[in-house]
This record gives sequence, structure tokens and C-alpha cells, in this order.
Amino acid sequence: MSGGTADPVLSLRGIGKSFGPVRALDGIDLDVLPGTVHCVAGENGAGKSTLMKILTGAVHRDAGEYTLQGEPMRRMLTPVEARNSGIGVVYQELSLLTDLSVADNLCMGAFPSRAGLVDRRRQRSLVHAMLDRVGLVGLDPRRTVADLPTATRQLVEIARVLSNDAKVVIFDEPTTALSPEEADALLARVAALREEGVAVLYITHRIEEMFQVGDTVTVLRDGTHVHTGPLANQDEDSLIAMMVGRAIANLYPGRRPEPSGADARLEVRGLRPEGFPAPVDLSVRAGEVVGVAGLLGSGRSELLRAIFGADPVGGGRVLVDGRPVPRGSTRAAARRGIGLLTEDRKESGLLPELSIEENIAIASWRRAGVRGLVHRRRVRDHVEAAADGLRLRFGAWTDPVASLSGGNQQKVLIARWRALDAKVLLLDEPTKGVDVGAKADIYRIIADLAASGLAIVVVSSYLPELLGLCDRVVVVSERRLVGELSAEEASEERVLALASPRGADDRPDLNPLESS
Amino acid sequence: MTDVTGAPPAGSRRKARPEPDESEILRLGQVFNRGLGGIPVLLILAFALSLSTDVFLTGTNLDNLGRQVSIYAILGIGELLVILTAGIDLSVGSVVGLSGIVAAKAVFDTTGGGSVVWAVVLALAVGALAGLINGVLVAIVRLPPFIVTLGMMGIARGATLLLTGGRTVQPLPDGFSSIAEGSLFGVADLTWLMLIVTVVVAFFLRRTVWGRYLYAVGSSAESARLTGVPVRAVQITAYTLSGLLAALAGVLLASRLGNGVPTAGTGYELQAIAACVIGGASLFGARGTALGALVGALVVGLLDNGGTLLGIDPFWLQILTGVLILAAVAAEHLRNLRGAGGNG
Amino acid sequence: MTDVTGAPPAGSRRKARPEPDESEILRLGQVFNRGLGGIPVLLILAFALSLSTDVFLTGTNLDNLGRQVSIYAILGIGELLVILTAGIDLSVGSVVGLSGIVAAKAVFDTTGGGSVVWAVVLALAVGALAGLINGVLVAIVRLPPFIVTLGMMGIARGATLLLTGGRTVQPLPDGFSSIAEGSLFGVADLTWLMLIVTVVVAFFLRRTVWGRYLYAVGSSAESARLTGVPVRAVQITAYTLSGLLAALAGVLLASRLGNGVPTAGTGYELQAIAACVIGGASLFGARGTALGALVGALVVGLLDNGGTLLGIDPFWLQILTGVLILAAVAAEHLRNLRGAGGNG
Amino acid sequence: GDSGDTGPGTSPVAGRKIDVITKATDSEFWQSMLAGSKKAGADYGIRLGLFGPTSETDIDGQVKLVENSISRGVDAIVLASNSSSALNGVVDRARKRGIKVVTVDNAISTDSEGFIGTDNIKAGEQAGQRMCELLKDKGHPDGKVLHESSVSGQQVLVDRFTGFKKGLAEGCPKAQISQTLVNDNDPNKALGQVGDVLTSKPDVVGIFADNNVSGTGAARAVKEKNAADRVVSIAFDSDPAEVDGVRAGTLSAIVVQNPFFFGYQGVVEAAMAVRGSTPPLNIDPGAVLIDKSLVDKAQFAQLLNPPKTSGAHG
Ligand SMILES: Nc1ncnc2c1ncn2[C@@H]1O[C@H](COP(=O)(O)OP(=O)(O)OP(=O)(O)O)[C@@H](O)[C@H]1O
Ligand SMILES: Nc1ncnc2c1ncn2[C@@H]1O[C@H](COP(=O)(O)OP(=O)(O)OP(=O)(O)O)[C@@H](O)[C@H]1O
Ligand SMILES: [Mg+2]
Ligand SMILES: [Mg+2]
Repeated sequence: MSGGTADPVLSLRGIGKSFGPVRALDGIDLDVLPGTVHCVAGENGAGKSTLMKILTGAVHRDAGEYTLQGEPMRRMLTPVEARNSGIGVVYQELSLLTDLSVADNLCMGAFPSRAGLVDRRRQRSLVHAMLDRVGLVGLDPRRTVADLPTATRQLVEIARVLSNDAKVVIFDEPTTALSPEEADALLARVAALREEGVAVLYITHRIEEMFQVGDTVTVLRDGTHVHTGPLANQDEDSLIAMMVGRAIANLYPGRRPEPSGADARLEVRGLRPEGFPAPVDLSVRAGEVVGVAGLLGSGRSELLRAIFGADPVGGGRVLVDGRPVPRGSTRAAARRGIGLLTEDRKESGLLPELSIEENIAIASWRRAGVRGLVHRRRVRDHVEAAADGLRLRFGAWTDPVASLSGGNQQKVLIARWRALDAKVLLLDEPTKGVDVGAKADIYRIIADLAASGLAIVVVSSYLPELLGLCDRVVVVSERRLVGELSAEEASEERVLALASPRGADDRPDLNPLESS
Repeated sequence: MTDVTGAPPAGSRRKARPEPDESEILRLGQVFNRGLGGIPVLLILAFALSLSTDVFLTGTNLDNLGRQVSIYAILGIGELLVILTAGIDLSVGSVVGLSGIVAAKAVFDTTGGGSVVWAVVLALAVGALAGLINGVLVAIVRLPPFIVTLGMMGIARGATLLLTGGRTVQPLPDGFSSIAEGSLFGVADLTWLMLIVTVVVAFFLRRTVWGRYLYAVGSSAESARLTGVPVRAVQITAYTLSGLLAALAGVLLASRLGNGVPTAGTGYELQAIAACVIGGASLFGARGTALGALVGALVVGLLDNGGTLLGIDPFWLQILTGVLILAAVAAEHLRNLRGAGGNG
Repeated sequence: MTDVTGAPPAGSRRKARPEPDESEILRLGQVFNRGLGGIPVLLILAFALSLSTDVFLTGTNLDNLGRQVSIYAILGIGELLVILTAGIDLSVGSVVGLSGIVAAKAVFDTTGGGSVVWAVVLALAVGALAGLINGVLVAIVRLPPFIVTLGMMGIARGATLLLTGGRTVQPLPDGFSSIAEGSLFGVADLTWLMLIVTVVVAFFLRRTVWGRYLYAVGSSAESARLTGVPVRAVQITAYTLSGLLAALAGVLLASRLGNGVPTAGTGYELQAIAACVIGGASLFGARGTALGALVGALVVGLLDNGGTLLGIDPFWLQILTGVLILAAVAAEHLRNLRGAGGNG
Repeated sequence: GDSGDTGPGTSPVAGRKIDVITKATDSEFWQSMLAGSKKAGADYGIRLGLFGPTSETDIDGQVKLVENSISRGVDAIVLASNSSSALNGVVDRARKRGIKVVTVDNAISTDSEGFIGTDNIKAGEQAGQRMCELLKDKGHPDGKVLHESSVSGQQVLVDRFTGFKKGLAEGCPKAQISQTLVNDNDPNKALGQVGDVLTSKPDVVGIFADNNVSGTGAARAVKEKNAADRVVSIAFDSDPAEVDGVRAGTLSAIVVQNPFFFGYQGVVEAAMAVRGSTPPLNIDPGAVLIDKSLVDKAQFAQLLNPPKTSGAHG
């Protein structure tokens, strides 16, 4: 632990917060020392994000004391006050203004200005500096954020916090959408911050990341404080045990019986997604789990969306059990038994105003034994069955899904596609923001679904997950299928070797962060 | 905080069984928690009125109220269907005029009594068609609903004036006028119709898959699309039904006036939208209930009726109505804030 | 649009430097890519008109056009500020009436010529106040903008009628009428004012921090709040400015009519919103430009003017206008779809 | 729009361009006036342009129409102004350019070539006097009267009401206006309001409806509550619905002006002015009170049911 003995830059005493009936936080104490990386761990819905939001003034605490550098922070702390007193944050749910340009987003709330006028030249240089810092050198700052893929957005968000010299920097699951390089590069940045004497609060569900950068760890469970101590005294299992309250025997389900029969459940023939230089062929057998690996922006999500018919394609066909799926109709795809779990749950997954129950049932009313008319009890049973074993933490089935924690929202989407007895599942970053315990459950569920004869395609930026889960890994680079590895051949090195674009320098936007 | 694995599914199912209705109200109350909004306000208003004037609670007055509100309520409920999909329908007012004239001309020209039914059907068809066109332009051509329905507003009104040369169409056979005049069990047919429409639409919205799709589309068209919801079809239905209900309102109005008035329905679009919003609907979609729209229409109607009964100076009445609408929604709104942690 | 990333960093920076204006238009074009929408349509319309009637391009007619459109344009630009924040202001029409009457009464009662200035200032203040109240109710009490401004619509109109007892206020001193009648370099003052307002607001929106805040709030109030944008203050400004500009429009209208007409401005709210949307604004906020609103107002004005010049039957004209508005937006829209992968 | 008919080429004003601008186009009254104008246009072979804003409250709209007529370079304008003073400015501008302006229905306070129309205050007085007589017949000259108004703040309506009160007060000083209701030109609202009053205010014995919409609403309400023998109801204008009401007895009387004459005579005078002769400065054909006894008399047939036209053209 570097710079240890200084007195805490930030300290909390007896913080409590409830959302209506939901007790999100209860009597939390926390001391963060300057020049340390303080990890916060806990299951989905444990209260991590809420705690961070209280620190940044995004949410107001109900009870407890909060002092920053000895200064007591008022209960009605506003985000501006928090920032001015030196708190920087990357929120879990991206908080970018999607209708605005990257440049405006990076400067929002702190425009370089003279007498209220935006200083264009300074803004331009400032923005380029920020983007350089996260390796988005070539990203045109005038682009509307809505046009960028999730990963890029996350980097933009990070760029924003790295810019202003804060005393405390909070990262709430910053790496969920990042591929290993960006993740590693980010961790390097975090370490650098620590050296600069900044106190970092780091939340992640990737245990190994904690051990990579963390000095201290605080574990929350059900909104209560469980443990605080140096990470040195912990190992993965003990940590997980503290978080989940039980031991996770083995994260990955391990080998399944070789997929029976050679019949291809999903067949993609000469599909030409927008901007793909060459047509894509891919076939997945019943019971097979195929992973898709690739760098940020390599086109994995685009590929999945194209297969599902979510985006217009230049040509080619998709067959399920040999029957072609009418092109360009998501409805047709869904009816043919294809399900797509999108990578961005906020914009293309959840129905925020609708209840948890409906968010799960929406794709599978007919499966719920519903013919036109909604039969409440059948739906409820159907939904409970779908969510069973996912450790979904919620108040009531009828609460709006927006009230769930990030990870729990992800679980709701998993449940949605589990509920639809699909033939083919396309999962884009399925365990995004999900805690270890639940990850294990989701892996198990995926394995079971496969075993029951589904064809499953998993896109993940988290290689261990792909390697642990898939029978095959296909690698995408610059919107090409550049290779395929069987479970045996596949290793992080080989995948990365394939994934890294040839002549990386003319795709500068994809350079890893070290480039700055 | 329950935990599915913690509470065995049976448990929560047991909870559901005893009082399914209670659970249902709970569901609605939570999902669109401003949906049933107006009701308390409505009661307060009614109570205040019945105190301040003894004629308010008389059967005749309530009967009047029913007749007056019904047309706006039906219109509002149609509008709601569109608003739920995060759209807006400005053409309902003109469609009221158009359908009224179509019906009137139909019965006027063919003065065979039996043709009344035909006239009504024809008028409804015209309204539905106008709605269908709106729907197609919004869902397929992807034009902003505001523009589409604004255009349709002008087109329908123009067509109405052309059909009539700007003249009132009359006399209409009693067979037609009687539609709005009749009454059953001492309650005006108009009131019955209003209630029936409310119940039917409420059922459609709560209990049918297609109804739920409306909310899904309004919540996030993209998410809905990617879960296989037929977004376009849903939008088209919404606008078509809105047109259909507007036409119904138009026929009733024409029948009530015993005349085909070419300017009938002018400005009703605003009243319809207001009814929805007062009833708790959100113009950003996915929030609102049929009951809410009905209540919203009633609140406005009540203010009108009350104003007349109390003989308030019209200028003051206009101000008062504005203030009361604000107060009503504010009261409702604050109540919710206290209730559900500020996500109202 | 994805290849943009392909462009090397130096490239984009180099492109920006030489012609900063070009780059700026580019930026706007990208950020609200339907913003400059109407212009081509506008040109086509103007061209068609100048072909079909020789009186269109005459100085007098263009002068008339300017006078006619100016009031709506100013109103529309005010409305835009609110729409950008994902709000809506239905009260502008009534505020036009109110401010007009206030100004008229002020000059009427105190028939000292110098008091004209005072009268105008007073009227503007009243309008701004109405807007301020809207803003506070929306931003602080958190009521739905639709309801707030609907209430204000009634309140302001009622107040106008109370002030006048429903009577027209006149005669007004020439000093007042001359505001709208004067002209500079052969161009009517009204036209100049319209252009000035457009330029000032456009500058405010593009170049000032506060202007950018408006877009931020419209894009996502919550995210904006988290990044330290003073959301409430921004909303309040938007509504206040909308009220202020509505008041300006009202004063100009009163001056143009040489009368304080209590019903003036009735129904203008819809036209103002239409101008914005035709000009590419989105009712869901964060999309739209001042220039767009101006163009929108011009398109509508042109249809009106052209219609009468060609002596089109008013009923047909109503239909035609509806169709053409649709066509205009559709054309524009499809152009964008082809241009930018359909995020219009 | 331009009605292309060039009638007898012999006419000295044949081919001259005259625009007729009504207060609105969407009611019986204005359609009759337009019909009159068309007749004159046909008789003298004048090139007519027929226009009108969408609503009678839309003053700015009328200003635009006059401006556009100036652009169109017409010889004369026949104008039924929505305001007695708000169009002065634009009318002056037109006359400065040598365009003759004849005003009809509603006089304006600036100079014009001539005016044809009924003084609304006088017409209101007639209505008031008749109301008083009928109240006396009913035996309560001191009864309460409801004022059903279509729009607040429209000068013409204010005048009619002023006249009505004056006329009523002459014979029935004790009679009083119980309340004013405004229906925003929404017949349904008018019907509802009058209905409410009829059911809730037994002491209301008279209804004064100030235009066709109010009149239609009143007639329907009296029918709906069959209060025909209980209340005296007098309305302005001669909408078919109102005429019907008179026949059915749900309206005691209607105040009918002669829009067809306005339209015809307006064009004729405009033509005269164009020729350089000076038309009569002011013609007031007056208003007729039509009640059950007169409604089917032959001499009023043309008045109550003027020649039809379709849309704004022939
Ligand atoms: N706005 C809200 N309304 C109601 N309940 C909420 C709200 N925000 C959070 N909660 C509840 O508070 C609890 C803590 O949520 P929080 O987001 O802090 O969990 P978390 O630890 O961040 O989980 P994750 O790892 O999934 O992000 C959850 O049970 C969640 O349902
Ligand atoms: N750094 C970047 N800046 C801007 N656009 C990018 C960037 N990286 C990728 N893109 C665009 O994103 C699209 C591909 O994103 P997609 O989501 O399909 O890739 P991915 O492999 O799923 O990466 P991720 O899901 O991590 O974003 C392409 O249009 C590409 O041009
Ligand atoms: Mg979280
Ligand atoms: Mg992806």
C-alpha cells in the first residue's frame, strides 16, 4: 500500500439510503486514503453504485456523515459541489448526452469560455488532449455520441474524468465494455493516478482486476458493510465468499458432451452486414456454444445484429434448422426462434417504464400460454420460472425495471431470452456488469440451454469467459472473420494475435490506450 | 427486498391468489403510478361543487355532465392510444368535424331511415382511414407524428369544408338525432357509450398482448423492435384506433347537434391531449391509462359545469380553470413524489 | 458515417482550421442534422411561386411576406428554446394577446408620446414574467410542461379579457403604430427585427455555454445534472425567454394592427411549434436550430402567401397547405435518411 | 379563388379585378355573402377573388389577405372587417395605392369608398326590445336573461350585447342579465352550457345567443330540455339550424341580416368606385327579426335560404 499512513481524504460514517421500501444502504462506514486504490466489491444490488452516487451528489443520503478532506459535505450535496471539491466519477450507467457531439460532452459543465462564450480553439485542443489520453486519437470530436459504439462511449466517459485533476476518482465498473487491452491500459492509468496521490474508488465484478490495482477492499452485502481490509490478505475465493456469502466451486461449467449430430441449427450464408468487406459464413450446431472475440469496434455487435436482422444487410441469408429467415424483420427472426441480447441494455434492451415482469415476458407472451389475452397468473409463473436461479434482487415483480441495479437489469434481460424457448440465442456481452456469483449462474444457464439443443453465439470482450464457456471461438478483426479456434487450441495469446488488426496504425482509433 | 431464490416461487404465487384484483390495482398503481392520478382530485372537486351549489348533485345535472363530457372523453381515450406510443395526434379535432359531416350528408342525401346505420359505419370508416394514413406516415415513412397529424388536421378540415361548402348540413332525420338523445335506465346513451369505450379500451390496454405492446413501443421503440414487437403495426393500430374513436365522437356530436356543422371539433385536439395528461399520461410515452383519460376529461368538464352553475364571470372562469388544472395536477404530482421515491 | 473514424486525426484538425465557418456548419449539420432542413424546400417553393405568378417576386409582395412572417418567426424561435429542453410552451399565443393589450393600454392611458418605450418595456416584462412562472413550475415544482403552459394559456387569456373587458383597445398613438410600419433601406422594420432575433438566438445557441446547456438538458436532464449543468436555471431561462419573445411578437402585432385586440394570438402556439418542427426540431429535445425555426415559419408563410396570390379557394388551400407541409418534411426527411443512416 | 366567368362583355367594368374578403369562410352567413358577390361578379363580368381567414377572430389573417390583394394588384377590395379599427392601417395602405375599398357588415373607423351593413348595436337593440315584449307576454318582464356568447373579446359581439341590453332596458328596466357564458364557438359547449342553465336555474326566462353557434346550441338545448314554453330565446344569424329552431319553436326569434345583399351590393359599389363614380357612403339594409309567423313567408325565402354555392366559388 503506497502513501498509506496519511489521514483519509474521504470518510463516511453510518451512511443510509432507502428507495421507498428498498433499503439500499444501511450504516455504511468508509475511509479512503490518498494515494490508494480502494476497491468496493459486492453482489449485484449490494449498494455499490448507490454509495458512489451519494459521494458524487447524484443521490442524497438519508442518514450519516460524509466528510471530504475534513470538510463535512451537506446532505443535499449537488454534483457541481462534489466536482468542485475534487470528486471525479465514471458512472456505471453511461451518463453521456447522446444527442450532443463528443466535444460538447467532454466539456459539458466545464466549458473553456470567455464571458460565457465558448472558446472554440481552446475547446478543440482540450478535447484532443482528452481523447489522446484514452487512445481515441482519431475519433472526430464532432461526431454525435449516439453514433458511437458502447465501448467508445465508455472511453469518452473515462476521458472526461481523467481530464480534471480530482482528489478522489470513482470508477463504477469502467471495463464492462472494454476488451483486454483497453482494460489493461485503463488499469495502468489508475495506477498512475495512485502515484499522483489521488485516491481511487474502484468498482468491478472482474475479481482479478481488483488484485491487479487494488490496495484496500470494502465488501458490501445487501446494503450493509461486511469487511474492509488490505487486498493483500485476500485471495479470490475468500473475497468471493465474502461477497456472495457462499463459495463458488468453479466459475465455468466445464466441458459439455460433444454437441450431438452435425445438423446446423443456425446457418449464416454469405451475410454482408453494412461495412463488412467480405461476406460472412458461420454455422452453429445444436448444442454448440460459439464465442466471437475481437477488439473494440471490430464489428462483433454489428455481426450479431445483422444475423438477427436488426440492421439492413447487403446480402446473404440466415437459416434456422435449414429454413431461411425472412430478411430484415426482427419479428420474423424472433418467431423463427432467434433471440438477441444486445450489448447496450439501456438503449436497446430494457423497457424502462415497464415492470420487471413485463420486461421478462415481452418476448415470449405466447410461450407464457398467452393467446392475445394476458393471463396474469400464467405470466407470473412463466416469469418466475425464467428468473429462477438468477438471484435477481428486486422489490416486487411489478416495480419498474429502471429501479433495479445495473447487474440485476442485465439478469432481467437474460431471463427474457431464457423465457423464450429459442432455437438460437445471440448474446452480446451477456455478463456485462454481473457479479461473480451470478456470472457462474449465467454460465451454467447458457450451458444448460446449449445442452437442451440450442445454438448459442456469445460475443464477449472478456476472453477468459469465452475460453471457459465456448466450444469454438471465431475471431473478428476489422469486420472480417479472421480465424476460428477450437476450445483446445484457443488461448488468450492466440486469440489476441488473430484479433489485432493488420497495420493497426491506419485504424488509429483502435490503438490501445498506451498510445498516449 | 425479496430474493427469488430466497422466496420460493410458490410463495409469491400464493400471495397473488387471494385478491387478484388488489394485486392488479397494485400493479397498475406502480407501473404507471400517475395513471389513476386525477381520481382524488376529481372527488375533491365534485365534493366542493356539491357543497357550494345544491343543484350540482341533482340527477339532471349529472345527466348533463355525462352528455357533455362523453364526447371529449371518447376523443381523449383515442388520443391516449397514440400518446402511449410516444406519438401525438393533432388531427382528432378535424376528424370529428369530417366524420360528423360524412354521417350527416349520408343520412341527409339518402333520407331512408334505415340508412342511418350505413351513414355511421361510413363515417367511422372515414375516421379510421384518416388515422390509418397518419399511422402509415409515422410508422413506415417515419415522419414526426406532430407534422403528420398537423398536416392531416388541415387536410381533414379542408375536406369537411369542401364537402359542405362551409354550410351546415341539416335537417337530419330523427333516426339520426336519436342516437345521442336516447337513454337507458335513466342514464343517457352518450354516458353509457363513454363508459363502454373506457372499459373496452382499459381492458385492451391491460389484458391484451397488443395493448401491452403499445406501452412497450412507447417505452423504447428500439428495444421493443429488438424483442420482436411488431413496432410499425402497433403504431399503425394506435393511430387508426385514434381516428376511429374520433370519428365516433364526431358522429355523436353531429347526432347531438342534429346538424352536420363543418366547424365542429375545432380545437378539440388540445382538449383531448389535456385530458390524457391531466389523467397522468406522459407525452414521452408508456405512461397513462384509459381510466386516467376519462378522469382527465371529467375534471375539465366538471370545471366547466361548475363554472356555469356558480355563474362565475367567464373571464374569471378562464383564469380559474387554468389555475385549477395546474393545482389538480400539482396536488396529484406531489402526492406521488411523497409516495414513490421521486420517479413520478 | 462510420468511415469518419477512418480519417486520420491530423486530417480532421486540418480540415477544421482554414474555414472555421464551414466547419461550424458541418458541426451543426452533424449534431442536429435536420436543423438546416427546410432551406432547400423553401427555395423550391419560392422558385415554384415565382414561376407560377409574376406578382410573387415583386418588392411589395416580398415586403408583405416579411411583415406577415416576422411575428410567427419570432414566436417560433422563442418556442424553439423551450422545445430544445424537451419542453413545450402552449402559452405563447395567449402571451401575445396579453402583452399586446398591456402595451396598448399603457400607451392608450398615458397618451404622452414618450411613454411608448415604457409601454413596450412593461409589455415585455409581463411576457417574461409569464414565462418565468412557467419555468419555475416546470423546473422547481416539476410539473409536466404541457399542463403548466396549458394552464398559463388560460390564465393569460383570461387576464387579457379582464384587462379590456373584452373590448378592443384603441385608438393608439401613431408613435406606437409606427414601430411596425417603419422600414429601413426599403426593408420593413418587422423583417429586420425577425432577422436580428434569429441571428442573436442562433449565436446564443451555438456559441454561448448557456446555449449548449439548453441542448444538454434536452438530451437528458439527468445526465446534464450529473455533469454539473444547472438544469433548473437552464429550463427557467428557456421558458422566460420564450415568454419574452412571445411578448415582443405581441407588441409588434398590436403595433401592426394599431389596436390592442384581446383575442390576438389565439391559436398561434400551434403555428409556433409547427415552425420549429418543420425546421427540424424534435419535440423530444436537443434537436433544432434558430435558423430552422425561421425557415419553418417562412415555409408556412410562403404557402399562405402563395395560396392567396394564386387565388386558390381557401378550402382547397387548407388541404393543400396540409399536404405541402407533409411533403416538405417528408422530402427533407428522406434526404437525411439517405445522407445519415436514418438517425433523423 | 378567381371565378373565371367574364359575363356580358358589354359591362363597362368587365374584366376589372375585385377581391372580396369575408370575416371567415366557414359559416352560412359568409357563404351567402360570397354567393351575393358571385352573382354581381357574373352580372357585370368582374374578375372576382374570394377570400377569408379561417376564423372571425383572426384579424392578423385578414390583414394578410388585404396585403396579398394589394400584391395581386386588384382594382378594388370588398372587405368585411373582423375589427372596426385594426385594419385601418392596411386599408389606408391599399387606398394610397389607388385601390378602392368598400366595407361591408362591419364599418371601420378610417375612410373607405363606402359601407354597406347593419349597425350591430341597432340590431342588438331590436333583439332586446323583442325580448322584452315576449317576456312581458310570458308575464315576467323582470325575469333573468342568459347571455350565451361565442367568443370573448370580439368587437361585433360586444356591440350586439351592448345594443341588446339597451333595447331590453327600455321596456323592461327590471329585467336583468343573469350571467354570460362563452362557448369558444364550440356548439357542443354551447349546448351543454345552456342545458346546464336550463336545468339548474329555474328563474332564467330568457336566452340571448349572439351568433349562429350560440344560437344553434341554444336551440338544441331548449329542445333537449323541452323548455320551449318556459324560456324566450332570441339569436343572431340565420343558420339553417336556427331557422329550423324558429320553425320548431325552440327559438322565439332570430335577428337576420342580409349577407347576400352585402355581397352583391359591395361588389356593385366597388365597381362604381372603380369607374370613378362615388357610391353611397353608407347603406344600412337593417336587420329583420324573423319569428314563427314570418319564417315561411315568401318574401323572406331568399333571405333565409340564399342561393347556394359550393365552397368559396360558384
Ligand atoms: N432509483 C432507484 N429506485 C429504487 N430502487 C433503487 C434505485 N436505485 C437503486 N435501487 C436499489 O438499490 C439497491 C442497490 O442498487 P445499486 O445500484 O447500488 O447496486 P450495485 O451494488 O451497484 O449493483 P450492481 O453491481 O448490479 O451495479 C438495489 O437493490 C436496487 O434495486
Ligand atoms: N473508437 C471508435 N470510434 C468511433 N467509432 C468506432 C470506434 N470503434 C469502433 N467504431 C465503430 O463501431 C462499429 C463497430 O462497433 P461494434 O460494436 O459492432 O464492434 P464491437 O466489436 O461490438 O465493439 P464493441 O462492442 O466493443 O463496441 C463500427 O461502425 C466502427 O466504425
Ligand atoms: Mg452498480
Ligand atoms: Mg459490441
